[in-house]
Amino acid sequence: MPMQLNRDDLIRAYRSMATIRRFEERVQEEFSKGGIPGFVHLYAGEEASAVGVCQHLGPKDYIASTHRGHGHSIAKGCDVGGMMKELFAKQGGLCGGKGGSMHIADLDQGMLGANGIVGGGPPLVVGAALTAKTLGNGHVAVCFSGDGASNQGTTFEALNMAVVLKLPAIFVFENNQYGEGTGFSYHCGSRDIAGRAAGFGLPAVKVNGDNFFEVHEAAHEAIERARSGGGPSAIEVDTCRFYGHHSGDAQLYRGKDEVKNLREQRDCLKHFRTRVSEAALLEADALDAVDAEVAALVDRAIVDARAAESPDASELLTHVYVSY
Amino acid sequence: MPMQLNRDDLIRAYRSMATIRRFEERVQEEFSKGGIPGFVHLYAGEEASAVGVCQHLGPKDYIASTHRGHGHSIAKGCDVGGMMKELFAKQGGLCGGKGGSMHIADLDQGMLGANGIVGGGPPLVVGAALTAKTLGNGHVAVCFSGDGASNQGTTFEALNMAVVLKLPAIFVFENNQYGEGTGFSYHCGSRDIAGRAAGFGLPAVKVNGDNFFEVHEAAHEAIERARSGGGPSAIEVDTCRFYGHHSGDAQLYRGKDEVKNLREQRDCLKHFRTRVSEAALLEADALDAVDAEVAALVDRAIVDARAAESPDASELLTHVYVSY
Amino acid sequence: MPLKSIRQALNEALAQEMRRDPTIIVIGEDVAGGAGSDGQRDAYGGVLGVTKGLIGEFGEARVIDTPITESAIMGAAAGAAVTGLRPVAELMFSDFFGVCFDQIFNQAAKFRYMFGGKAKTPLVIRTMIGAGRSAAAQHSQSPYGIFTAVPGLKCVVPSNAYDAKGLLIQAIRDDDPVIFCEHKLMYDLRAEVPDEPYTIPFGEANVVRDGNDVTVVALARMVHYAMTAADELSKDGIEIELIDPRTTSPLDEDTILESVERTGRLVIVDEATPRCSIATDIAALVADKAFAALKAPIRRVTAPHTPVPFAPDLEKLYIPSPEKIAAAVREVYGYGR
Amino acid sequence: MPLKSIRQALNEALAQEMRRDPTIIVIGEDVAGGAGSDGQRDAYGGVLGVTKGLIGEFGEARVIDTPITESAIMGAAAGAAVTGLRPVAELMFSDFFGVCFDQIFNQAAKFRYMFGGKAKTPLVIRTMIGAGRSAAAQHSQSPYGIFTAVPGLKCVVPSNAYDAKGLLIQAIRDDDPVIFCEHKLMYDLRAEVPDEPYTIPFGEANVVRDGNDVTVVALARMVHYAMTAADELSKDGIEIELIDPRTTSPLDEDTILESVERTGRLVIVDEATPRCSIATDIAALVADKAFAALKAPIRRVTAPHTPVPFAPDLEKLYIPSPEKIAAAVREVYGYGR
Ligand SMILES: Cc1ncc(C[n+]2csc(CCOP(=O)(O)OP(=O)(O)O)c2C)c(N)n1
Ligand SMILES: Cc1ncc(C[n+]2csc(CCOP(=O)(O)OP(=O)(O)O)c2C)c(N)n1
Ligand SMILES: [Mg+2]
Ligand SMILES: [Mg+2]
Repeated sequence: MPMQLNRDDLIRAYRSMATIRRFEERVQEEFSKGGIPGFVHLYAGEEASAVGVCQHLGPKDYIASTHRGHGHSIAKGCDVGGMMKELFAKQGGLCGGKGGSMHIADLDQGMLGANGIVGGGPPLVVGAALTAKTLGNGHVAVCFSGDGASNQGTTFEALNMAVVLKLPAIFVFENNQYGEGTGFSYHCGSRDIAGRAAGFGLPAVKVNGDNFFEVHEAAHEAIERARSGGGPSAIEVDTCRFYGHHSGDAQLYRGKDEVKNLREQRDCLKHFRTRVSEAALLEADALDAVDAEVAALVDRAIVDARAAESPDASELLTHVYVSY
Repeated sequence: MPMQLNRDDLIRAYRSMATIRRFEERVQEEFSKGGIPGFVHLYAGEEASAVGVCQHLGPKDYIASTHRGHGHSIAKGCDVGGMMKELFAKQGGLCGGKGGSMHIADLDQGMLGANGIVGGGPPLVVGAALTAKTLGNGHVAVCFSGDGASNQGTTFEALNMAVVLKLPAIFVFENNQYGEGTGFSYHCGSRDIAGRAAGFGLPAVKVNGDNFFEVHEAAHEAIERARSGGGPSAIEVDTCRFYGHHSGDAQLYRGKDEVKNLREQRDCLKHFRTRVSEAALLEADALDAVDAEVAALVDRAIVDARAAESPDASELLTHVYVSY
Repeated sequence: MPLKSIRQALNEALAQEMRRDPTIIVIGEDVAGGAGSDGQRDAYGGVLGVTKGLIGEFGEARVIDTPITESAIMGAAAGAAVTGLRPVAELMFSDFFGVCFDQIFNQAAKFRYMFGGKAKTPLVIRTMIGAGRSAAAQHSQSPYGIFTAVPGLKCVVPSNAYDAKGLLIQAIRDDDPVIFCEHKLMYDLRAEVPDEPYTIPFGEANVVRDGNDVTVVALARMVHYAMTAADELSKDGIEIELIDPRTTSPLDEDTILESVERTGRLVIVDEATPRCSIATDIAALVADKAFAALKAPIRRVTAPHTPVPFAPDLEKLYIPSPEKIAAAVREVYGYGR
Repeated sequence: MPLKSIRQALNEALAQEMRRDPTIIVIGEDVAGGAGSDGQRDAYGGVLGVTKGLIGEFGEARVIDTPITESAIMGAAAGAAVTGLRPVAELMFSDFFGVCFDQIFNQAAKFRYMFGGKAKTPLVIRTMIGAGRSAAAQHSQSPYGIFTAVPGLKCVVPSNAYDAKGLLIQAIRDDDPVIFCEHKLMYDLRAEVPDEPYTIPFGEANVVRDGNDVTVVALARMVHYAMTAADELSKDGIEIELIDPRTTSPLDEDTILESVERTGRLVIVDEATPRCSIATDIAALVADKAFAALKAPIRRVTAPHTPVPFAPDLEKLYIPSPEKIAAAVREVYGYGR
């Protein structure tokens, strides 16, 4: 499948993944230093999922994200500077500092928001897909959910509703094997998210999330089906997270060397690099250049975020209603 | 399978089904006359489901019912006189006239209540089954739900939870093809309740609800599995209702002659009669005797209910808390 | 002016607005009915017929029957609203909010604030409230106090057909999420309702009756009970000023405060249960902002702190009555004289 | 007496009660943690460690980790309670009530009434409330006003470790459904807590500080802010009587009313939003039953009618402060002098 992707596509994909990785690594550092308030949930390790899907989407296509929303935001085209300011609770943040990591959103980019409620996103995606269907504009709506969220009643309702209304919705289940500290093999009775979703009457596949190209291919199929009126699909992405559930998580539920092994054996960026070099599609230094470029971008975002002002006190009372 | 059932079992089963039928027919009459306040949802046509399942249950096994709860209550052994008084909102009603048809319950008989909330019962059955598992008393909990309720998030959550905790729970889906005035083929994306349930990781079968013996057999298997620690099961019962969604429903959503044909071709009581006579298990006059007996029972219940007193005014403020 | 029932007024408001704006959709359970059945489409038109006929004029694409799946319905409406539609979603009975409230109070109501003002969520949720139909504990509640408590949500509680039409059109045109509470016993209540579309602004109370002795604030069905009480009372020369807030969020504080400044006496009538309610909300408002004018204790005539009983005799005692209202007014009127 | 944190006090209460009564179970998300993983069991012991160690002593059969499925958790607890267990269910953050409230307010809380007194539902729901952690709009709310509004439900809002232990044990032994609200910023707050089990009856307020000038009613974290304000005020010779209701349902009306009868002045401090809240509830109570004694307007110091903002500076303004409390008391104290 790499064949379908020209050099620009590949660079674009790698840049997006590399930006996410760098973003999360630096956020982890800054969070530890205390510059970032609240809770942050890092996406490092799962980049191929967000990027493999969002590469097929335009700004007028919608995504709904989760509490682990940085990767989806970057993949969907949100401004890294505005994101970082938001995490730092500063003016110029995507939500003016009023949302933070758990509510980061950018409707102009079709990013309907991270969500503090597990299972909050799927019903909203039904709505975004309903808008697309009603307006007949050929847009689609993608819902990112975790394996834990796959057990939430709202998620199941959304699956059925999307099938009943034949909506252009794609449900992407990022199975990183954990809901907080509870393992997938325990919390999911069927031990099979895609299979369970298929029972709702929509095409559902499982892909290896370490492999950008597999995700990209499956997403392509599902999204094209949706655009052409073929209705909803589900994709289960087998992936892993490199950090804790949230920054600061002691991760006692992890096996010995689990994270070390994941980083060594299941790094989707490494996998991408190997794939494209072996296939002689991109040279190492082109990729290194991207790494350097995104490193500068993210580092600059942090400097700017640190320097930015906190929201004005008056902001406490604004934006509750359009009019009241 | 009739073989497994001795004469007494068969009489008991028929008496239970006939009681339900008679109860609902008379309630319909009384409701039309105005003696019964509020809303009533009649179970006539679905008797084989409640009875085929509850024949396997003792008073310490639990069931949770729906808004259409008269049949389940009678099948589980609730007193017909107390039930009728409850529907008439009188003293001596199972709930002292404070619950009515939609909340009829009798914990002493293991009947956890009809429920005004579609999808309200399944999570409660998870709890009743959890009690049985925790106390290790070999009891089981059965949840009756409709086809419409099968789409509710709470129902899906209950299925997964029952599998995860390996609970002695049985989920019986009474598919009468309608949720109010909305058809099954529209509201259930998979058009297959049992298949969708199976995707959650529990044994799920479909049975013909016109055939008491099929229900009885499937319920036997599922309940024995549950009692012996084998975990939850689901049963989809293909059935039909002879009346409207609620008494007074104009039923405009029904096809021409639909109800007439159902009553002629899908009457589970007729089917039972035919089966047992053909197999020479019971004589017609034995069954007629039961019909006469239950008719008297139900008619007496109505006379008594009419005659009974309304609850005392003081009852408005009682039973909110055990202590406050 | 033609007499129309609340049912007709609401139906007319929906039809007129849907003609005006193609982005308005109606979504809910049996809002038409008959989907996937062998019988008639539009078999119900809403369980109480409010949306009857809409599917005939606007089609299945804009009048959408759903499975029984309130979280998905409210989420679909919220998600559609924030992406360009103006959904009017139906929550058949307000008692069902417990299975879908997250999509209302954590999602739709908070988008704008959480997203720093970037979101607009023009969503209307129509829902049924009220006791008196022997519908028992799970089909008779009036949770508008809970809806009022939610920042970002607006709450409408009409008491007559004229207000119902104007407030529903306002709700549909409003750019914020609005929950619109319809009392199940009032659908057939008739009043003069203009044929043409009109709006009634939120946060403007209706002074149903002028009087200088006691201010009475009442909502929905209680407005009519209060009127009955008022007629009784005026025979004894007690003239109440009856205020119908019409919307509880925003609440027209000024009209209530001005009235109490004049009368010095306040009775609040509310069919909902008594704790942390709109009745306590208005009492607290007045005890703070009109204290100096108060000449008597603020009395609340409400349902008791109990579920709604099934038995008609008990339910009758549960609901505030004109007699109880009159008694409370007399007490407050007589206080300190 | 040994000093213990609220976390320790709650953990001790759970352990001691579970030893006493084998029908008590703990159920929720990551109440132990590590189920189905390669690492340690009891990896969390609750996201804030309150249930840590329980699985070690009582095992998986009584300390039950669940999927993320709040409706099934609350329903499981309600169904287990009505069939013979005494579940202590955890709703990790109270903000999540919107995905599971039906099982709480329509099922558990109404069983007894709907079933004519035949049901007993000894259920405890432990849940986290409160702003101040920059957890933003969906992890910082304090919806105890909504819980208080529900007939059939009891609501506990402890402010210190001593009360936390005694009230939790009472909640577990209580035969009615109880929602137990723990403020996320107070888990490390220490107080003297006896090692042996004890109960604190519901509906008995704690008079934290005696005074005759102004009555101040405050809950949870606000009790401590009110104490800070009290120290400031007493320097200026203003002595407040500080009342911590400890439970909002049942509410100790007498203690509040008796105090206001004496002081004639009332300020209510509540971290929750201002509409239809426990603050309005208490104000309405006093404006009705202690009107004659009132010498000043009843002031409420609460959060504004907004979602909880993420930015720490904004959040600080959102939460009532000792300064705002002191200012309100001064106003009320000075009124009419
Ligand atoms: C309704 C609800 N329940 C619980 C939580 C607490 N919580 C936040 S994230 C999380 C785990 C989610 O797991 P998963 O869906 O697999 O996503 P992941 O964190 O693995 O990306 C939990 C339990 C929540 N935020 N909302
Ligand atoms: C949460 C909720 N949503 C909607 C309703 C209104 N309602 C009552 S019964 C019913 C249809 C249920 O259909 P089904 O589950 O198939 O049961 P049946 O009536 O066919 O026995 C609906 C929509 C309700 N009571 N509760
Ligand atoms: Mg996960
Ligand atoms: Mg049905």
